[in-house]
Amino acid sequence: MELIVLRDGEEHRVAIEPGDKGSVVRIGERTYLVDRVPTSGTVRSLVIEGRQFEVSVRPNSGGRYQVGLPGAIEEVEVLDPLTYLAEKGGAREASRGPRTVTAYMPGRVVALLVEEGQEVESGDGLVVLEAMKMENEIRAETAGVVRKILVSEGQAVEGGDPLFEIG
Amino acid sequence: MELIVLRDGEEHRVAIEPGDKGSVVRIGERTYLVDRVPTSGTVRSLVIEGRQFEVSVRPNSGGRYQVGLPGAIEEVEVLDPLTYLAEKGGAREASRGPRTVTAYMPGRVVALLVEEGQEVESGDGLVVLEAMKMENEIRAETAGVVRKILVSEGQAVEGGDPLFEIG
Amino acid sequence: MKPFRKVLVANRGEIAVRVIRGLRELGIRSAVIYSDADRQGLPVMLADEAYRIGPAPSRESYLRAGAIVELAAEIEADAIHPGYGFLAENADFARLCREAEIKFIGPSPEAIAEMGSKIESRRMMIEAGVPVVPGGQDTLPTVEEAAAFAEELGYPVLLKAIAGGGGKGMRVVHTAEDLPGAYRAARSESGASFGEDSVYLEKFIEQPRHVEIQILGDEHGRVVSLGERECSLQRRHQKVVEEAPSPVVDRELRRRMGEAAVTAAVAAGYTNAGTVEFLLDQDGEFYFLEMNTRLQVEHPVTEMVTGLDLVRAQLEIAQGGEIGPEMEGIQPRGHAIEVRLYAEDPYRGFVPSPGRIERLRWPEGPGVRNDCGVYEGSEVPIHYDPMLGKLIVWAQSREQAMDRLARALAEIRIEGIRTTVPLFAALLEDADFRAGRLDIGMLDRKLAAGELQPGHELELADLPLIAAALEHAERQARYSAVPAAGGGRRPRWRQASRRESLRRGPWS
Amino acid sequence: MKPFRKVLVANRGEIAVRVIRGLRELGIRSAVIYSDADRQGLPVMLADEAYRIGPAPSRESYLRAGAIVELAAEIEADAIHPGYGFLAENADFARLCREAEIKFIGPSPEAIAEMGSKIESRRMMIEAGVPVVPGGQDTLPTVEEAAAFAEELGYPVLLKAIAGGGGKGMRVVHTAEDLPGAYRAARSESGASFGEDSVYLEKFIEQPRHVEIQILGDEHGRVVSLGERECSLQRRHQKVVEEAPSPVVDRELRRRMGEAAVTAAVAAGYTNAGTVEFLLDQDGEFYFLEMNTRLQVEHPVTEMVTGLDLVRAQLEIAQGGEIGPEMEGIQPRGHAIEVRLYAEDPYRGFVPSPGRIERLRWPEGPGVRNDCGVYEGSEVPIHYDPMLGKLIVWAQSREQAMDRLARALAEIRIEGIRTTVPLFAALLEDADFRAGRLDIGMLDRKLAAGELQPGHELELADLPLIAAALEHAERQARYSAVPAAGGGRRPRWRQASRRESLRRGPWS
Repeated sequence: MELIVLRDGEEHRVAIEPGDKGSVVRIGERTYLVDRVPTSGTVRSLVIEGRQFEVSVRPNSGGRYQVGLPGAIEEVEVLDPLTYLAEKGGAREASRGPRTVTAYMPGRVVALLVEEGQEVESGDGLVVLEAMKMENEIRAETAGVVRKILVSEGQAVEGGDPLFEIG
Repeated sequence: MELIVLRDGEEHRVAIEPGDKGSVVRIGERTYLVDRVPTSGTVRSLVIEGRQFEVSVRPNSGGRYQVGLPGAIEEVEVLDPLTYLAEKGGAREASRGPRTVTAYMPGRVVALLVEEGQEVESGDGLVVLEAMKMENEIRAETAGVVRKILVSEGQAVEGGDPLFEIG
Repeated sequence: MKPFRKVLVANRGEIAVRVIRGLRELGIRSAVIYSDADRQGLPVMLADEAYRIGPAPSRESYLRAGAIVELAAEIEADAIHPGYGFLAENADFARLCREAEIKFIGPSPEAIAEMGSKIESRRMMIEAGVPVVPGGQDTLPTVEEAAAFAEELGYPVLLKAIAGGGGKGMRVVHTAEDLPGAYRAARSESGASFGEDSVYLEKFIEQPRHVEIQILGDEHGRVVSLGERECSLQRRHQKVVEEAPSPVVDRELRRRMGEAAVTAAVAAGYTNAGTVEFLLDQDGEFYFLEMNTRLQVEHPVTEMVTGLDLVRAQLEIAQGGEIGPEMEGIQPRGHAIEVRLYAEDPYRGFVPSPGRIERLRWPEGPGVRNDCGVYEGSEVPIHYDPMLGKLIVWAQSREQAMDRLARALAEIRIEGIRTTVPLFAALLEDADFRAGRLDIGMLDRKLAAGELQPGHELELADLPLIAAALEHAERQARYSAVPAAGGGRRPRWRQASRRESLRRGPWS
Repeated sequence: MKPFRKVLVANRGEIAVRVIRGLRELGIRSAVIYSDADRQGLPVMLADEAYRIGPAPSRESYLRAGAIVELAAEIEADAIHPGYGFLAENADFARLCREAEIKFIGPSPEAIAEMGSKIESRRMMIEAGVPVVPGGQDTLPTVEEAAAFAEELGYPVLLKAIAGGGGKGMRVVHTAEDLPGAYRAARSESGASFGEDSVYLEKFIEQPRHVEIQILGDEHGRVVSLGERECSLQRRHQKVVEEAPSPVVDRELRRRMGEAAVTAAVAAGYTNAGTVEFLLDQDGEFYFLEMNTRLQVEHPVTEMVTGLDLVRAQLEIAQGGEIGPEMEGIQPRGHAIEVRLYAEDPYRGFVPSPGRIERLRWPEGPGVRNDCGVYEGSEVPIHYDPMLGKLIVWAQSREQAMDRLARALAEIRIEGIRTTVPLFAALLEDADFRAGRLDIGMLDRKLAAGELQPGHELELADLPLIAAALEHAERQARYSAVPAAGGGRRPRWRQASRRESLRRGPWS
């Protein structure tokens, strides 16, 4: 099986062949013989030529996986090559449209710092969220114009909720 | 809702009425106001007039539930009253037929201590199972005649597997 | 004093769990309050009794002093343990308890009130002869007076606005030449900010450590010091890592700081567990900072090096027990380190990370203690302090304790929310931390300089790719078409249900 | 000796986990072997490297001495840690390691062999002046010789068959009058059972305690005693509960027993960690029983009262390290108790209970240590010892340690398999155990008398009924008919899937 794995914006071609002693996984020039067993819940033990790794793999929507490693959590996206090529074309299109800024934590909107139509620079504060007794500012990651404000002051939001469209 | 709960062979009539502050549960003369919330997996926290109990309730087949309590595990059976009455009639019938002796743990049959047709008393050894480096004798719980031997020496058995029919 | 049969724990999270454990070990029935956000919390699950106190916001639940005391009376609790935070240092609450004849497990309302006032407690300490940061809150109307006082104190000094706060109107002055300029700047900034331009002077303590002394006082007049804790590792004035003993406190300094702490506590008529916080400068001089009139978050490091159980001691003292002579002059044995596990994302500026804990594995084994208030599957609510709990290790030496902590951190798995675990792993590789070179600004400086970045170097860089790709492949296989069954991409479970219906027959 | 970079752990279960933790704390890479039954075991998940050694049966996996040494060489391990059991006391295995130039973490093959022979070790102890149970393995051909020797030893005495075993040909004799009859009976029973009727005499020790001394020997000739463990609580000669210190060993007896143990170890040229087991009679006399040439299951209680890390000590000694003077004359601090958690059903004659652990919650908090080899979701295999691991508590006194153990046992939840947890809860309410009145027959006697029945008294007798009935009602509601949808008893999920197909339309 051939797959594309996206990690930190980089794409990796990964080939998997099931075998007797585990799966043979090829990533670029590198080949790994992987003995993988589920242990409990989302946890798997991977033994790769003697080296043992305990990882937790949690599927999110759309082929994204959260991989829990010792001391870190990474998110990667797995796609089949055809879907990937199709999406890649679409994505270029999409990147020209407005981007949505989402809440990266649940909280309450304490203050809106911008208005619709306002131009913002990357790093400008957009909104102050209060969560767990602390106030946190959400800033613009790219420059643009605030197209739409989707929340109002005092409103409670969940992590992932859209807050603004900036384009 | 009216239910019959069987515990240690005794039957209890349990009536449940959902309410604002929890369910009202009546068992015989006793009434409890129960605030019950699931916490994680099979675990529930029951607050009954201030007293808090953390229990785990694991459904087995046929209305049987394993209830994990602090320091103990109990098994009870829950039936709706009509089913119970119907089964009660049938059960009387069934108790006249042969009973099946099952393995209450997985293991290997080391020695058969009885033959088909042999009469056994309650407490007589029937079979020696080896499990976890120790040998354990399974004994007859009631007197009767060994109708059928369902395993042979050397055979591996799982917990719950039938070993004998005694009638 | 009659022995307690039931105690109400007026708190939540890990400290409620800690107190419930202490109560159970003494055979005392535990009751706990909970807000709507905490009905499924670990304290409720471990307590003998649990009572709703209100909706999620603290003001409507854990801060309802009157309702809590009423509840205690209603359920016939003999005493209330306030934990830390919420009402723990609220003199009015302690007074309400006294009026309702419910024992407040802590000092008297008077001692709480006196120690709660910075000005009052500083005055009391000066009177009792406990060293405070030299200086005075008398205003200095002229630059000449300021210069004379600065000379008296010795440079460096700190100019502070009487009306001040938030660093405004504050100037560090290193030499006499710099004083006139700094004096003018401080006054004008202060005037502009607060409409009041009076300033005063304090000795400036350079890169001090935060070292605190745990004390215990019984109700028979005996007060003992149980040694120090080093709490210099703070992020924005919030303690993050604590240890005992301090890497720089020797037996003699411990004795002197302990005596000062006991003097402070005696001056306040203090009873039960308390902590006297000091700044310790680079020359080994220490200065009273404040007194915390309650059990501290970091009490376990003291427990682990002294072998004492401070919650047990609190309960025994509150029941009229006496402090035994074995607590006198106690010396630490081995070394303990505590790290506070916060639901914050150290990769993203420590933004809070509430949510459901999808996976939780604590470290176990030798020398590891887990004091936590959460479990796998529990929700970390948005309404309260983001501390999940604490991981504490003990070993024979500081070096071994750090090695053990690294091992324990490698065993921990918390998924679903982000935590400060990666920060601690990075800290254990920091040369200054390893060497015990700590001061209260160190952590903020290092973070500002981009150090301690929780960079994880994977032994196998491709691991996340391999793990995710195999997972994906397995899921594809599980749900993918079975070619013989018609060639479509029919998931296996749909096939199974089709077989099921075939077996039943269309007439079923 | 070069420092270890990688060590192969030749064991499974909790002891493999214990050693892996010790290796990680020292920064040494850990490799572990596993049988097919243990691929998903906790040791594999915590180790840096893992290698299959064979199918489930021990003989084909954990006992394959040659294959294990070959593997160690192949993966370039510097040393092998054998744990306990399996090959830990196998002199041939230690010899194979030596030949392959892989360090065996334990004593020399010669010391293992000598201490492995009951006759040889007894002879060696007598020579070294270590007290052994008085008596002799010389046969007593006449009743007169037997009577004379019995007089010399003092009654009560124990007649034993030279060819004996399993209690056959064994007689306790309390007075001189009873000797002739017992002598004849023992000879005839022995002859009938073994075809050899020679008998010998030993002093009979009435209701002794099992008290053992932990020793450490380095490779520079230094041996130290680290104090005693009380291990009298045994079921069928298998230890169940251990504690340190022993409730009856004072400083002087500890010194004497420690000296005897060190003498024993020196006589055997012993290195690394070892245990000298003694019988301690009611008069405070002690007798050498045997020496275990390995780390014991119960080593944590010694660790908790001495503050030492025995696995670390083993690794340091094996790397050529020296025992420091701080270990000399060490005295216990506080009290530690260990209970062994077996997958056995104490309600059903301790029948093994392998299977899947459906739920697992360890106790946490102050003074609690979990040394376990399983996790929630793991399978307890049928092939090995049923010990899941150990729960160890420490507190300032035995009384407090028992209270803490009771608290910890109340927090534990293990579901899916049966365990010995309820036995320990019952034991903690036993007056003899509470008072420390222990001997090696006590537990079997109490169990035979029907005491220590793990009867649980529920605070609310109706609790299981309430819990199960509410669960059932909820499930009924979840799957029950929605009257508006046709009146049938159609489970909601079927309804949902029907809606799903309607939404898609019949043409999809």
